[in-house]
Amino acid sequence: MATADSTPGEDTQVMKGTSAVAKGVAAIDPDVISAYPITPQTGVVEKLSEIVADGDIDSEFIKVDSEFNAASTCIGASAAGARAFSATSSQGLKLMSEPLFTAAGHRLPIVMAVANRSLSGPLSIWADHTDCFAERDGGMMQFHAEDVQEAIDHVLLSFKVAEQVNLPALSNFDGFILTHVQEPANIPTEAEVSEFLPPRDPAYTLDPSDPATMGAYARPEHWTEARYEVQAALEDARDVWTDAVEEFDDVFGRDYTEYDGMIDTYRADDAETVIVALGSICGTIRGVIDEMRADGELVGLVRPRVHRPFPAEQLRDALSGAHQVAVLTKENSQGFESALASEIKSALYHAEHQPPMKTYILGMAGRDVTSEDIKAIVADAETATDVMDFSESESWPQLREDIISGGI
Amino acid sequence: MSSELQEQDYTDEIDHEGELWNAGHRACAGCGPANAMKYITEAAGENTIIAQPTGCMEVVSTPYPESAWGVSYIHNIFENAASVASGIEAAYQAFDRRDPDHLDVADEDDLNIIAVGGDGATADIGFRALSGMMERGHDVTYIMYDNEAYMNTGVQRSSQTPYGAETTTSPHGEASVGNDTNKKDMASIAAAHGVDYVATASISNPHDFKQKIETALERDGPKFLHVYAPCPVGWGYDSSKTVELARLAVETGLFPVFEMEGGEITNIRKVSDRKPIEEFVKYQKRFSHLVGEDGDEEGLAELQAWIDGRAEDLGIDA
Amino acid sequence: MSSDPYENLSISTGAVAQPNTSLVNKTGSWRQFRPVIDADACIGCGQCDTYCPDQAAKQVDDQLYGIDLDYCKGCGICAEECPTDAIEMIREDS
Amino acid sequence: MDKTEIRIHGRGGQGSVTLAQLLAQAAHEEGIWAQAFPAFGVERRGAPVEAFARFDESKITDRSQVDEPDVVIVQDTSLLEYVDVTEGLTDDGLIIVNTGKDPSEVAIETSGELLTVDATEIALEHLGKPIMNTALLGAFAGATEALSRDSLEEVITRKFGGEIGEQNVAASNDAFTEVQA
Repeated sequence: MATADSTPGEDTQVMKGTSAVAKGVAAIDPDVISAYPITPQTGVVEKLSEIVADGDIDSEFIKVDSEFNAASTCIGASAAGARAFSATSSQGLKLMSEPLFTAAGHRLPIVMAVANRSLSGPLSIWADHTDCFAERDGGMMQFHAEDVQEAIDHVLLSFKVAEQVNLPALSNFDGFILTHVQEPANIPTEAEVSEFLPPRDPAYTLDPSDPATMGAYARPEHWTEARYEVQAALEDARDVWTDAVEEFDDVFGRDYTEYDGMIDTYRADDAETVIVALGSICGTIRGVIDEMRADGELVGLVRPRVHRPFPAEQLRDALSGAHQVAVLTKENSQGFESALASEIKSALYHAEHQPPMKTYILGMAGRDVTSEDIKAIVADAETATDVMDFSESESWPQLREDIISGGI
Repeated sequence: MSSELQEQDYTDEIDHEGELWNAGHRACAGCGPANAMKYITEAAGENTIIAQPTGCMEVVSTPYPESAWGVSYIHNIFENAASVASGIEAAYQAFDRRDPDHLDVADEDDLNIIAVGGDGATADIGFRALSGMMERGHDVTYIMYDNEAYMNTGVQRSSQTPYGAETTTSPHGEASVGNDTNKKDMASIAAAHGVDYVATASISNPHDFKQKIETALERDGPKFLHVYAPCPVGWGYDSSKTVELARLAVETGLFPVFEMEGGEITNIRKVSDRKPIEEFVKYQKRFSHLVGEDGDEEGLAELQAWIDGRAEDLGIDA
Repeated sequence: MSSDPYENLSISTGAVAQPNTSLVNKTGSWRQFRPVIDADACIGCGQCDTYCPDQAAKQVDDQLYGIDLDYCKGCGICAEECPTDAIEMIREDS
Repeated sequence: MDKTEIRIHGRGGQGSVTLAQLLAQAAHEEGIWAQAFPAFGVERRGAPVEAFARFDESKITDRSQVDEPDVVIVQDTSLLEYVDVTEGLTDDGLIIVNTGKDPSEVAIETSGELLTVDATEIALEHLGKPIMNTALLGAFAGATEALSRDSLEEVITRKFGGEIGEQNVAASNDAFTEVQA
């Protein structure tokens, strides 16, 4: 999150989130773009198709038959040595799940813009994080943008890091809330991008003059090690990301370097109640924090910018002074609790200070989250104690209890 | 008799230089598809990239860190070889525009991008990817090797399993003839996509198959080849009969061999004195319930009738 | 005899395998029947080579083919397809 | 300027989102922070829809919907029978209605200000088509004085260009003048 400027920069334009991301991608100039429509991502590939149709970039633009094959064509292209991009949402990401897991194992740095949306059923087109959390274990890096500018910038950073650590990346930005908003953002120029992002230089490609066999199967003697390499590369990605955000600041003048670029905080230093949340909801939370601070309440925000690799060390530090933590999240690992909350608890397992934590499942499937909702949560979080039953530690504050019939 | 033979061991004199489908692969003894792989690499040569779905030929050729392939090769998953190949082709289109020196081969036109999948990976689970690749017009030659069932997983029925054949998911029984469907016509489906060159071939005639591969590779855009490749284990016959059964499939009309250009058959292998299908099925355990004294005559007749109808439609009888 | 030929393996990024490396796998050990070529009957037509799925039947002289027993799995296709019946499959233990 | 929240009521296909976009872009021209977004729905052409815009002197981070607008723009009076366009409107809020009628003849009860402008007629005059967004943009600017005519001309020209752009600028100017008169 860039610091609050008094006026929007003159080098910014007001445009739709999807168009802005597409223009950022165009500046990156991928060799191959695979496109398949799905709400609310569609605007990204539509705008890219327009840019290609106008001859502004000469990427191969493959109008595939499904998200499954959007990912699969990207795999072929990336294996051939190309820089490959696609975008998706929700069901589309699920359909890509199988090839994307292999893309990590094949060590192919495909970058996907993911316009986050809930998963069926019931069918819903609106924003939440159930889609990206369902893919969190596959070896893909995952980043979460708070606003349109970050949605653009994270795609660029994704390529930078993915191509160094040889892993795919999902650059998440909330459906509709960020895809369909019109707000000022700076579109990187091709000159800036070429300064920041060198040409891809893969160790192995499908080059007939230097043949290799990619996608071999590994027996029990080798599979664990091959997959451990993915884990190790994700660990390495932390430092690579940190370097990348620093270099990004140098080139573009946008500073994402707080906490090594892994997490972003707002008035959290002396906060007694710390809210942890991902993505666009953090914007609304900032406003609430300002209001509550004006009333003397010590509230702050900790926002993981990077979700995979998980910023455990930075979270331990950022939460080290919290009296209580409120996790506001738009996902739920059905049958247990919020996956994000589980991860934060796991990160705090080794921490000296383990603040009581309450989890609030909200904003699911596009349900509007107002300032009042957040204020009520902060007040509730103050009741958090060291030992809580599960029924106390997680709640669905927006749940309309009058219309539920109770499971079976 | 063997004692009369002059045995000489030539093992140390034989070298495998230049082979692009290498010995040491782990296909079963007498594997028909293994021969198809050999012919494909021989016809295509070294300026080739092969994309292959999960399946027998992938598993037998790439146990890490070994590879039987001498050409560039990628396996990704079961149902996307056509898409992976599409992506490779797209990448090379981009390279050709942006960095013409990218390739060491003479030029992009010399590059052969081939997808090679089994019948299950192609006609069933990978059908969407194949359809997309063909309708978008990628310059890829897709070769389906057909051993008429999912052999890699233990002989389950596919849409290429012939009528009456027993598989582990189409057993015969009191209430079952075995598989109760006829082979899906992939050549016509490919042609209906506007694929300019479509051909079928049998590994019993490698010369013909390789010529068809060469023809396909010379042309731009998508091409589809369907090659018949018997499986001794899945079909239940003596491994020495692989080529003979591939031949009999043609001679009985079960597997017509032809070329289609612009959607029309332009060349078809005529069969004189087409043999009854019994000549083909009698060697195979998968059809054993159709023949013999207690055989299911109706089932066999049903299979024969389908073959006869198709033979008439195609005009294969000489 | 080494127990693991890949004892010293270092996994490549993405487990990429090098080409033409299956030759280390001597599939001749799978064989129960061995093809024996009658040099007098062999006319050097190469049908055995053409139809061998294992690249094991190769020309060794102008008019003669031989078998690479390192790889021959003993399927018997060569014997079946030989136009002069010059190949006989004999049991390995005979 | 103070934080301003705007809600637009229209029908699918009438360009409510375009109007919100033009409002945000014009505010950006003024050096003001701006945000515009539609009500995220699956409504098809003809269905009642809403779009929103926010202006502020400081960076806008709020991602919640606009529940208490300061300004409401009604693109089509036929909506009034079905939609409470005053819902949540601040007490001294402004409603701009596209109609040829006098404010006293419009079936809206409000403690705030009610303005009417015949944006459709203006659009027909300049564009030959009943596409009234740029006229409503001009009316908003004229009524609130939040946006200058230069800014409107800039964003309209950028969006439409050429002759159509000129026609739209003319429509916008007419409406601007009309509401100020």
